[in-house]
Amino acid sequence: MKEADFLDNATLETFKHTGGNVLLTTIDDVIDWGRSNSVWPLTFATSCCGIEMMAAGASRHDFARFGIEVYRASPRQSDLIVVAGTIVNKMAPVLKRLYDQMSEPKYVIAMGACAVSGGPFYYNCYHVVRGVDHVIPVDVYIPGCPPRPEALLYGVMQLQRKIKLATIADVKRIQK
Amino acid sequence: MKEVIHTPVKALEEEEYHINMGPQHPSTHGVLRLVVSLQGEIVKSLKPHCGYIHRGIEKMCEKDTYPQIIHLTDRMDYLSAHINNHGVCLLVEDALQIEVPERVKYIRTIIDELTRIQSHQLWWACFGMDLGGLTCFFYGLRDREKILDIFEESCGSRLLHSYYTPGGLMWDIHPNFQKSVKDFIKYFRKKIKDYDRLLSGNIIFMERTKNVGHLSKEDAISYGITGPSGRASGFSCDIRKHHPYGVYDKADFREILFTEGDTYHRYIARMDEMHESMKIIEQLIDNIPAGDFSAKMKAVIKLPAGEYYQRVETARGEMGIYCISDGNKTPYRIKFRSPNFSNLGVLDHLSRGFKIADLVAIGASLDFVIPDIDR
Amino acid sequence: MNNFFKYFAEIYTGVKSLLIGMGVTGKYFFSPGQIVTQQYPENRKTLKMYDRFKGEVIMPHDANNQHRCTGCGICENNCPNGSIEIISMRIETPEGKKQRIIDKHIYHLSMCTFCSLCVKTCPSNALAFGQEFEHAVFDRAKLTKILNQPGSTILKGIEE
Amino acid sequence: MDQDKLKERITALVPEAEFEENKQFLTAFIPAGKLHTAAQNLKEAEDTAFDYLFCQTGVDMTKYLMVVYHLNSTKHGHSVVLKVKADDRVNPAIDTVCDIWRTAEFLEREIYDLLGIHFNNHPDMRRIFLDENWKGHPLRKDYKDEVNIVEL
Amino acid sequence: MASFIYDFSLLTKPIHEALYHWLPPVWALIAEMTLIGLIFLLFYAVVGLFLVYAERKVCAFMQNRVGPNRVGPYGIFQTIADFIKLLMKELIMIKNSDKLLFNIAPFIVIIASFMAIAAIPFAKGLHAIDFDIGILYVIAVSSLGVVGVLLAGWSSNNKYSLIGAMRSGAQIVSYELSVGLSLITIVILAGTMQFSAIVEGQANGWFIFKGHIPAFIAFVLFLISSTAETNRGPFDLAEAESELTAGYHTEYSGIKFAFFFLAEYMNMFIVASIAATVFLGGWMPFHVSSWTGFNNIMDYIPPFVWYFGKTAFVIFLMMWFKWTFPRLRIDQLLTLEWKYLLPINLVNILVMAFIVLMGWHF
Repeated sequence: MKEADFLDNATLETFKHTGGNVLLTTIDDVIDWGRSNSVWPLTFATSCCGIEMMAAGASRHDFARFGIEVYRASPRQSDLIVVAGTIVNKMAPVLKRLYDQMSEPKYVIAMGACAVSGGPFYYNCYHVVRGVDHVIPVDVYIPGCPPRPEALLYGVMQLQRKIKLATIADVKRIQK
Repeated sequence: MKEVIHTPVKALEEEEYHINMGPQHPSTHGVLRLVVSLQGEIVKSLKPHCGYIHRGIEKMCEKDTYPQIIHLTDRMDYLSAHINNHGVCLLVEDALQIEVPERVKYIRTIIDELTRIQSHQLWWACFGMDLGGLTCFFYGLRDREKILDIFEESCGSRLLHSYYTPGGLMWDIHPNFQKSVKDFIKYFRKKIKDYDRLLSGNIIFMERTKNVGHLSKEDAISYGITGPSGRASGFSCDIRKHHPYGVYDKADFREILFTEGDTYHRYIARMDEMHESMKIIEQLIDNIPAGDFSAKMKAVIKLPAGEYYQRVETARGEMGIYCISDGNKTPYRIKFRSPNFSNLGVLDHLSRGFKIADLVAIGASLDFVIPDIDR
Repeated sequence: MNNFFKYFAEIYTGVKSLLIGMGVTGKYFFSPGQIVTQQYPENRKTLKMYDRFKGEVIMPHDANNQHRCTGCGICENNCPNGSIEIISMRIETPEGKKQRIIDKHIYHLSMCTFCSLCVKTCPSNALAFGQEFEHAVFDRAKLTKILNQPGSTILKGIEE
Repeated sequence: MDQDKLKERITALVPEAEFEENKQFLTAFIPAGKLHTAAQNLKEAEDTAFDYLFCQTGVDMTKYLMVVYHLNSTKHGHSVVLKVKADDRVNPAIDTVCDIWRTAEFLEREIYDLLGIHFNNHPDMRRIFLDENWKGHPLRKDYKDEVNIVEL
Repeated sequence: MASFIYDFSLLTKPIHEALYHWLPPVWALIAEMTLIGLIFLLFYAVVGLFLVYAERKVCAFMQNRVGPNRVGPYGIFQTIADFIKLLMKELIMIKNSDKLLFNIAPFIVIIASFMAIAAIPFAKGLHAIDFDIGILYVIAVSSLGVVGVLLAGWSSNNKYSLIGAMRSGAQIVSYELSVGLSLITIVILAGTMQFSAIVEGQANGWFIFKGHIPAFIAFVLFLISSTAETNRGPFDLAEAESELTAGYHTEYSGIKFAFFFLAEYMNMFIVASIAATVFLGGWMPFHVSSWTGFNNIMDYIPPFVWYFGKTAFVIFLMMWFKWTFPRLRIDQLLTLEWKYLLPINLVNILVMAFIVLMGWHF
């Protein structure tokens, strides 16, 4: 997909950096190419969106084409956590812990209305976190209730674009 | 002389070994947490901890009008979304004593059965995956997409539809509905044979499921295990037979009953239910009468003060809705008797003395949907 | 002796069932025609949603930038989770009558559950479902949309 | 057994029982003290055989708290609804029935969690959904939570 | 004989002699070892990456989907991307773990599989070392990997890892027997344990055809038990994903995890090449005695094509198993070994010995 075809280009501009020396940018390009094409998600789903995530991994939509079918059950080995479903107050510390257990670099996709903003449970509800970004930093938001698998694939492509903007210097800074 | 007190040497006694399955674990199908105490690999006891997806739907319903409740029942047992909604609609219709058109009843029954099939397909896919047969997952979901296409064509979305409203349907079915349903049944009758060849007849599968997790009929009733899991133990609990709603009284189908009650028969019960569901759909699909797709409803629905109870048969068992109304447009108290919550209670009883691998198989055969447990 | 034969019968049935299983996967392996994968970003041009597909709520505008929304607020009331907020204002029509028109029809896509109650209950059919599903963004604030286009007016003939 | 006979049967068992009219099922108010014996009898007696508790609900009626038992007999097919009041809103307590119907174990924990009704003799009376240190019981009508609830 | 055109000793011998001519023997040996080590390292990486890719494509086609296809044509660079990512990923040190053992375990696993490769002949004259007791060496070395698995599980301070490691230990210890016995069946037929001699012995027909039914049974038994020994499905109890999240390597991240990941595929490659060498004639072309013309044509196909073709076939069989069958339970796994595979194996050896004694084989 060409860059112009993506709908959310304006925000991406703010992430973009200028300059950098030639050697570093080449290494960056190689590493970012590797990272963006090999995003292994954690098997983590809380509710309905998890079913659509499974559907995205299944034959019809086939996550594997992007090289991200390697669902890892252990957070140590995964790069991406797709928060698919509602996060409630009791689950929030667990989610934070899972995120902390993942090794750098790690990415988060908030999938579905509940993870983006609390969705159907925003009002009148006593036990729901209103948006998973209150707990862990989110890279890409995918609205929908639940988003169809294509929407998830689109979100993953957005994430790949974002990963491609990273430089080694950035990651080092984050690790500090 | 001092008395010698013998104390048993503790050092050589085996310690209890606890492991924590979940909240993030591939085989708990969501965010259920099981604290399992083991002896070697054998499960000594098990404590389920729920609430990791407790969203307080019952409390939220007290603030919502009846049509709005539909969108919350969708999200309880998302794999039987249509059937849950059917329960709420029937509750409102019975309370207001509205006669819905025959067409609506037919359509609802057909869509309910399609929902049951897609739920069982997903269950089959996950059951295979939990036992380690990863390919099952893909075949199950491949065929499920066909039903989701039918839903999307008529209802507009794949998983959570909010298609039923009190009094009827959101809109009429798509003109292609009957044709695509018939195509699907033709397609699925072929594909379900693959399911049997791949998993049901497999020697490894049979060894792993037969005589594992036996549940007697008395226990099934006492624990309130309904749905295919209960019927595999001989507990005749099919609401479609005992308290027919929709047009189930016009369809000819068999209540799948077994007496063995082990994991294998819970599996077979669900496989047979898919055949029965297809049979029901085939009987009804050509006879959908013409007519309105909704009864006349007032803009604001108010239930007369009183108590109402409605039971429907979801893909996992008996779903009960107990509603106390004080005459307002919102219910005073609404309680969802979710089948999964009762089914969860038996997990400890079933898995004692079996291995961890069996625990996974038993859990998969009970077919949990965690958001339905926690609500 | 009986046990002896049983032992071999077990092996035979076991191996047979395994081979049947391998037959299923083998059959699919050697028939690439059965592949059902839709290659999403590549098929973007030809991808067609079902016409009832609920991707987002939109407010159709005609060529003269006119919509049908009166700002009555029924959709806001019917929305189960407050995804719609309506800011209306009162203006004076050229005839001197006071009229309520819509200022902003705010739609929180991030919260919408597509229950279709707003579209269904709108008395003037001002809302509809759009087919767009590529909504993923880097910034959550972008998911709050204003449905009425700037400078749009209400279609003649649709009064309260 | 039809409703009138059941009514007689329950009256014989619990003379204090009050019956509600015009309901979907036969509905009887049972005093809290007699619940356990009545339930045991109803389950074990051959002619009633209420072996299936298909729903157990806690309700906050503002004046009092109430637990509703929906019983069904898989053998005879008849149903009955038992209601038990807990007048004390601060420390409400009712006898458990989870030794009679095993399914009640989780249902009672849920009621305890969301409505705060304590069940005597329950083997594992803990909160089931919410954290142990959660304050209050959400399904009570006077439950207020300014931090977590955003009113629409 | 036409097969001499592909005799690689013509290539390797001059190098060997030149090295010994120009350098003192010690340095020549070191230089040779370094050279071979580097070649194997490269080979190892290429085969590992290719196998990961192949597995993903094979399972994709079995499951009616296309598999990786967006990174490079047909997705062939997919595993390279994975490798770059894993290389750059953070290595997490686990608190309260045994640091030394935790770090050393992945190396033990990978070195064990590395050592086994050395004894395998890829073509005539193309192997690192030709032991007299090649089969014994391979069996001994390949079972070293379990030490790494056990250490990994024990040192991670994680209960899932420990259970996974214990399962793996029980599994490999018992299946080692079947692997050994099924190879011994062929050793009886071949009369030698030297790989090169075994391959030469199949010049006029592969052992799987020469040895009648017992050889075929031995092949099947070897396939089953070697699948179990490599911890692959349906015997992947050590990392049973639905039970133990990721088994013994739950706590490993980054490149250390990649070692486990690669070692699995390399082990698969090694057992497949053993199977190909011992049962299917190794690099030896397909010959039918008395069809000289046919045999000559077959000889023109280079030996490494034969070798890799046969290995790929066995690997495909093993992948086919994995993507078809559900996983066994630990007690069933042991039952299968002790109640079925072992007795059949023993009887099979007797039958084979009898056949060889009577001279009934071809």
